[in-house]
Amino acid sequence: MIPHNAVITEVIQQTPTITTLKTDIKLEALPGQFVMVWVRGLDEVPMALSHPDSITVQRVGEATVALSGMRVGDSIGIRGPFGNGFQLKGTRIMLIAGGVGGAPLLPLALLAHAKRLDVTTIIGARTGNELLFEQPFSQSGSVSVATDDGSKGYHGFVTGLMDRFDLESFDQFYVCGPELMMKNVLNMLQVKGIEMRSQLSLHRYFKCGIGVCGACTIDPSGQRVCKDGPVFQADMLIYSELGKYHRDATGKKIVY
Amino acid sequence: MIPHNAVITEVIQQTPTITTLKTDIKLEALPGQFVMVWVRGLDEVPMALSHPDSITVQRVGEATVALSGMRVGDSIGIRGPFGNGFQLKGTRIMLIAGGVGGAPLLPLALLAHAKRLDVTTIIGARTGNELLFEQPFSQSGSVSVATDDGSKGYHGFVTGLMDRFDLESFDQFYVCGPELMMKNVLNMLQVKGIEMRSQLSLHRYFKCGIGVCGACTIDPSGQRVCKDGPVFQADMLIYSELGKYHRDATGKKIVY
Amino acid sequence: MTRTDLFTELTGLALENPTILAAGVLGTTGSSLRRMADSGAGAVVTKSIGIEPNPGHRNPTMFKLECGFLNAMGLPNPSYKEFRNELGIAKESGVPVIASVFGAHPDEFSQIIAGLDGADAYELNVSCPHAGRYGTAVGTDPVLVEEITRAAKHAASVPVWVKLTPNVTDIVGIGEAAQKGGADAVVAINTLRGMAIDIHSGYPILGNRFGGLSGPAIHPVAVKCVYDLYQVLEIPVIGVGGIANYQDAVEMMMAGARAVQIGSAVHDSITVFNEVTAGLAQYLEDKSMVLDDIIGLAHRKVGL
Amino acid sequence: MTRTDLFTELTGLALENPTILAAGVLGTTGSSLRRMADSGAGAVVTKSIGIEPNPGHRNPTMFKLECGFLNAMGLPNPSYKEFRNELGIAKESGVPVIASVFGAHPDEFSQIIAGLDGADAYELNVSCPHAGRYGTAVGTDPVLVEEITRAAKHAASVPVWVKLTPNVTDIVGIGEAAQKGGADAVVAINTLRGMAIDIHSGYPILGNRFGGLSGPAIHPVAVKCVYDLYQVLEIPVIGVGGIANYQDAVEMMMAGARAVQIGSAVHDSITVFNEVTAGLAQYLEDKSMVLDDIIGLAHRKVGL
Ligand SMILES: Cc1cc2nc3c(=O)[nH]c(=O)nc-3n(C[C@H](O)[C@H](O)[C@H](O)COP(=O)(O)OP(=O)(O)OC[C@H]3O[C@@H](n4cnc5c(N)ncnc54)[C@H](O)[C@@H]3O)c2cc1C
Ligand SMILES: Cc1cc2nc3c(=O)[nH]c(=O)nc-3n(C[C@H](O)[C@H](O)[C@H](O)COP(=O)(O)OP(=O)(O)OC[C@H]3O[C@@H](n4cnc5c(N)ncnc54)[C@H](O)[C@@H]3O)c2cc1C
Ligand SMILES: Cc1cc2nc3c(=O)[nH]c(=O)nc-3n(C[C@H](O)[C@H](O)[C@H](O)COP(=O)(O)O)c2cc1C
Ligand SMILES: Cc1cc2nc3c(=O)[nH]c(=O)nc-3n(C[C@H](O)[C@H](O)[C@H](O)COP(=O)(O)O)c2cc1C
Ligand code: FES
Ligand code: FES
Repeated sequence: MIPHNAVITEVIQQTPTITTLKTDIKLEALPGQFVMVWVRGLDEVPMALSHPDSITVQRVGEATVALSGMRVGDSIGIRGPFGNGFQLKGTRIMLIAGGVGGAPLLPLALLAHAKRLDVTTIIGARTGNELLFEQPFSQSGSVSVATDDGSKGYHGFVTGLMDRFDLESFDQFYVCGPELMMKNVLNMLQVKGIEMRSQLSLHRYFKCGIGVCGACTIDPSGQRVCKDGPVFQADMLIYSELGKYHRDATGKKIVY
Repeated sequence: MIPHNAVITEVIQQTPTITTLKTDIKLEALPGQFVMVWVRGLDEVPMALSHPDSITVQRVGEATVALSGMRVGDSIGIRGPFGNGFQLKGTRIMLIAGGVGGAPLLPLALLAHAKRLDVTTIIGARTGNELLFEQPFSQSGSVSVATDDGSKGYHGFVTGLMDRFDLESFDQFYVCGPELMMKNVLNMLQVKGIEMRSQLSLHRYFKCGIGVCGACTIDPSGQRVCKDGPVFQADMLIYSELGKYHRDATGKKIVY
Repeated sequence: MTRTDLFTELTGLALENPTILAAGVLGTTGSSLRRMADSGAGAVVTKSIGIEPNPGHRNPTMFKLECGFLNAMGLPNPSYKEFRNELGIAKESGVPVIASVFGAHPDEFSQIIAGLDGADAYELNVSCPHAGRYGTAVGTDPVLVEEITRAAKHAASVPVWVKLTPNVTDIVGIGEAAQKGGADAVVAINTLRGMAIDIHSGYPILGNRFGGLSGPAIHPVAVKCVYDLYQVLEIPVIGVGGIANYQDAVEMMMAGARAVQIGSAVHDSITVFNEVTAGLAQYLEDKSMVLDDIIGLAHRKVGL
Repeated sequence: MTRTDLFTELTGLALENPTILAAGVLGTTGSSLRRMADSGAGAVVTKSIGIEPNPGHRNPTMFKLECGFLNAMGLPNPSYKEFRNELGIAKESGVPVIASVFGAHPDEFSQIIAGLDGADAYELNVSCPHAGRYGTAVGTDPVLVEEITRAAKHAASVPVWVKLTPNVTDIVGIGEAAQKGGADAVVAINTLRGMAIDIHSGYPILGNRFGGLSGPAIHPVAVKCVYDLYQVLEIPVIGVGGIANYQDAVEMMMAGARAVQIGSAVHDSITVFNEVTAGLAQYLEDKSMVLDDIIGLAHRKVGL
């Protein structure tokens, strides 16, 4: 598929570093699927769909700075949706979102709520004004927040906050956030022997985004994050490179 | 479409020069549609489907001699069905078949009969034992035959035989046979002012068979016999090259 | 926006719109060419015409693949003497009629052009990939292409276009040779060498064994060739290869084509010229642009 | 018929079946290569590896078209030093692992081969159409191809395959140069030059502007190249280009390929190797034939 032309219809400043771009292209996608977003003349980067017509971008480098500076009427190229997406399981679920990791989890929360599941969301951020989607998540169930600096909610990491819940009572955990956070969550679930109830959405360097080039494959399974993922169950990740290293655009390992 | 492999399952000698080949490939086709029949290593020629799984071949040159010599288990390549086919109209119809022209008309007779139309068939041939499909046509309605040499039925051309019918009482005429015969039939209908009730299936030299190369176009309309035809209504043919000339493989006009 | 906004001046010819029937497609007779003009082509190119009558290769001569078409017609034509009359009929259409001609050496091109007068332009087919000593056999040699072009220009009193083959290491070098020889435009591309084999029997399917690939499969190759030619040549580039809708045409023009030719797409729609023209007009209106804005736009976007 | 009837000896390597993972496709890491072997590939070729770490071109680097794929990865690789470890992991799979290598001149090829020891064979990428002074820049020059092949053969103690570009006037001439240089096999074809332009903006879509066309679109071109190479060369030809099912593989082998490589088709099915292998085995059983019967069959049918 060549990129669709998506014209930006609304720009929403979510946090000081995170912006949502609504476009005139609505994609039928599963929660957790992503699109390749082409900033013409610059780069193309993967982004989760935070809504069938929206992406939610955290400013980190050239492409995301350009995206964050876009205005209504500007346009981007969009290929997708790609990847597998999350699967709803059970009746009581917990979503754990770190930073911009809330983007793929929001549509999941909405879907789970529509299906009358019992949804608990834990949102973590560096600081209070960086908490993403606290209000929309709260429409689908209860929300607890954690900040590294304690400026809002629980002071500390999401894992500390999770400890306050009866984790065994949840049927499934959905996790997206910084890799080391995800690794910690997975470890914690593993300690309790319930790691198989988790689905984690990974980030790796994407080139093709469609499962051909091999840039995004993870060790030791050789699974492609862009096509077999980005969402994996714990079994694919426990004895994996997760939290140990990833690869840059050359294919070289970068240790965390 | 690349050619289907069609294995011959039955060979039926229809007349001294005409053979039906049944194959293991059954095509959903309209009566009057044709296929391109590939005799591997030799040539590919157009042939009407005389039945969804059959072609009926008159021996005239290299390819048709090879086809006529095929035995059960031999195979040919088949592309199609192509072209437009006949359209059933009205309740009382006449089919006029000259020589191997009976091939595309037979499935039409069967369909018309199944739809309870009143079918009259006129079959013409050079001589009695060259009359094609007399028996199968008679299962769909009445059949009259004409032979050039008078060895069976009416002595003379099909037009002479047609004269014995109340032609105005027919809603539609379906004609396939040698070009000059078709031209005569058309003239005769024209004299009676009912030429617009006729559908004629033309033969022209086909190369691509799919409406691209232009080998089979007729003057002055530029209609493609292989795609816009092979069946035409009288309006496309009255002021046309029909009966005057056709073109050979080089595109040169060959006057009749 | 009305049709006239698609008016295109091309090597001095006046085209109502920039879509042209490609050589060898529904161009065997005058009436077929006229029909294509009636279905919206801004100009029409004839079947490639040679000196002697030629029945072409044995059937199968063409078939559809999953993503395109293979053909090895083998340059069937009734000779230029016989074709003269068809040209006259084609010209009744009112649109420019371009005679495609082929030969093995410069003299043959001159002879045909002299004998087939009355065309509004000539297109030199030095690019057919399945025609023995014709076509690609000459079109891969820049020296020969230059000589042929010069001879044709000498023989013709109207514009001469040179149709290029993509089956070369460096299509731009061949385009430059044509330009040096005096070509008024280049046309890119002819078909790509290709073949298909019947797996039931092992026989190559085409009567000629191999042939030329056309249709959607070759569109990205054609766009790249046009892009490269536009970058270097001063004469106009006419884009052809896999154009089936207005989007394909816009893309080709953004690569640098001043006009486009359409061949295989008549398979799916005989009115493709009208469709492309209507789509193009609407596109320009929606974008508030004119044709000149899109021709070569891809070069301007990335900084030539 | 069991799988072992597909056993293929290829330049001295023992392949359980004649399907091979093509270079640059899911070949970035050892574990990815191992996964492809596990999904049925008879051998695997790595991503093309060079001397220095290279991030490749800017995104977009690849996308799907109606009938194929365009890519301009730009030979991303972590350098041969870094890749050595991946090669070791790939070899755990048990199938032959072929290291694809690229360079700008003979010495670079020698250096990489010497440094990247342990491969079961080397495939020289002299054919990437979008890699500046690498790839096609060298692969269109028969003298350079011969020299590079000779240097590689000198450096390697295992077979050397040379991967050819179709973007030349005469691929057979390049194949002959490789053979003269001592190649154990040629691999045909790499991608066709192509490009696509975004009609909404005028920008070329690929970060590199143009790239290589792969997938179904190029299959007939690849078949023709393999057919021509088989006719002239004495060394085996490995066929690649648009193979997605066993029919495509049979066709390629009838054109003359001793084995086939599969790249883009992993997009639709990661288990394409198993599927092709199963289909091929069934085909041979149905026809009571063995692999050797179909290799080059199209030549025997028409009388070579
Ligand atoms: C499946 C998936 C979904 C994502 N969803 C979101 C989202 O919803 N919102 C969001 O803000 N971010 C998301 N990201 C991360 C986002 O793609 C990167 O932040 C972005 O690519 C950075 O590009 P840059 O040019 O701004 O930064 P750069 O300065 O180019 O790079 C900064 C870092 O971003 C990452 N990055 C750069 N290019 C790529 C690439 N092509 N593929 C993957 N990572 C890259 C690398 O880790 C790099 O070190 C997602 C990533 C993946 C893989
Ligand atoms: C739409 C259509 C349907 C037909 N249906 C039948 C049918 O059901 N049964 C049947 O016996 N015949 C049919 N024909 C005629 C049949 O195609 C020719 O008899 C056959 O092509 C002769 O080939 P040959 O090699 O035996 O003869 P040749 O010696 O090659 O030629 C003899 C004559 O056959 C005709 N012919 C040859 N090649 C072609 C070609 N590629 N396309 C068209 N005509 C050709 C020409 O008039 C030629 O002069 C049909 C033709 C058309 C156009
Ligand atoms: C059936 C057929 C016949 C052709 N004959 C000629 C020809 O006679 N002369 C020529 O220059 N090109 C010929 N071509 C090439 C086309 O003019 C055109 O360059 C090519 O098909 C690519 O365009 P398309 O993809 O729109 O078909 C022929 C193509 C086809 C499909
Ligand atoms: C994403 C991608 C990356 C490629 N990288 C390389 C490469 O590094 N080296 C190489 O020789 N060929 C490379 N190729 C070419 C393939 O190996 C193969 O020759 C080509 O894609 C045609 O085969 P296919 O149609 O099966 O994909 C690449 C192709 C693709 C699609
Ligand atoms: S990014 Fe190419 S395979 Fe995942
Ligand atoms: S045979 Fe080619 S257009 Fe009819």
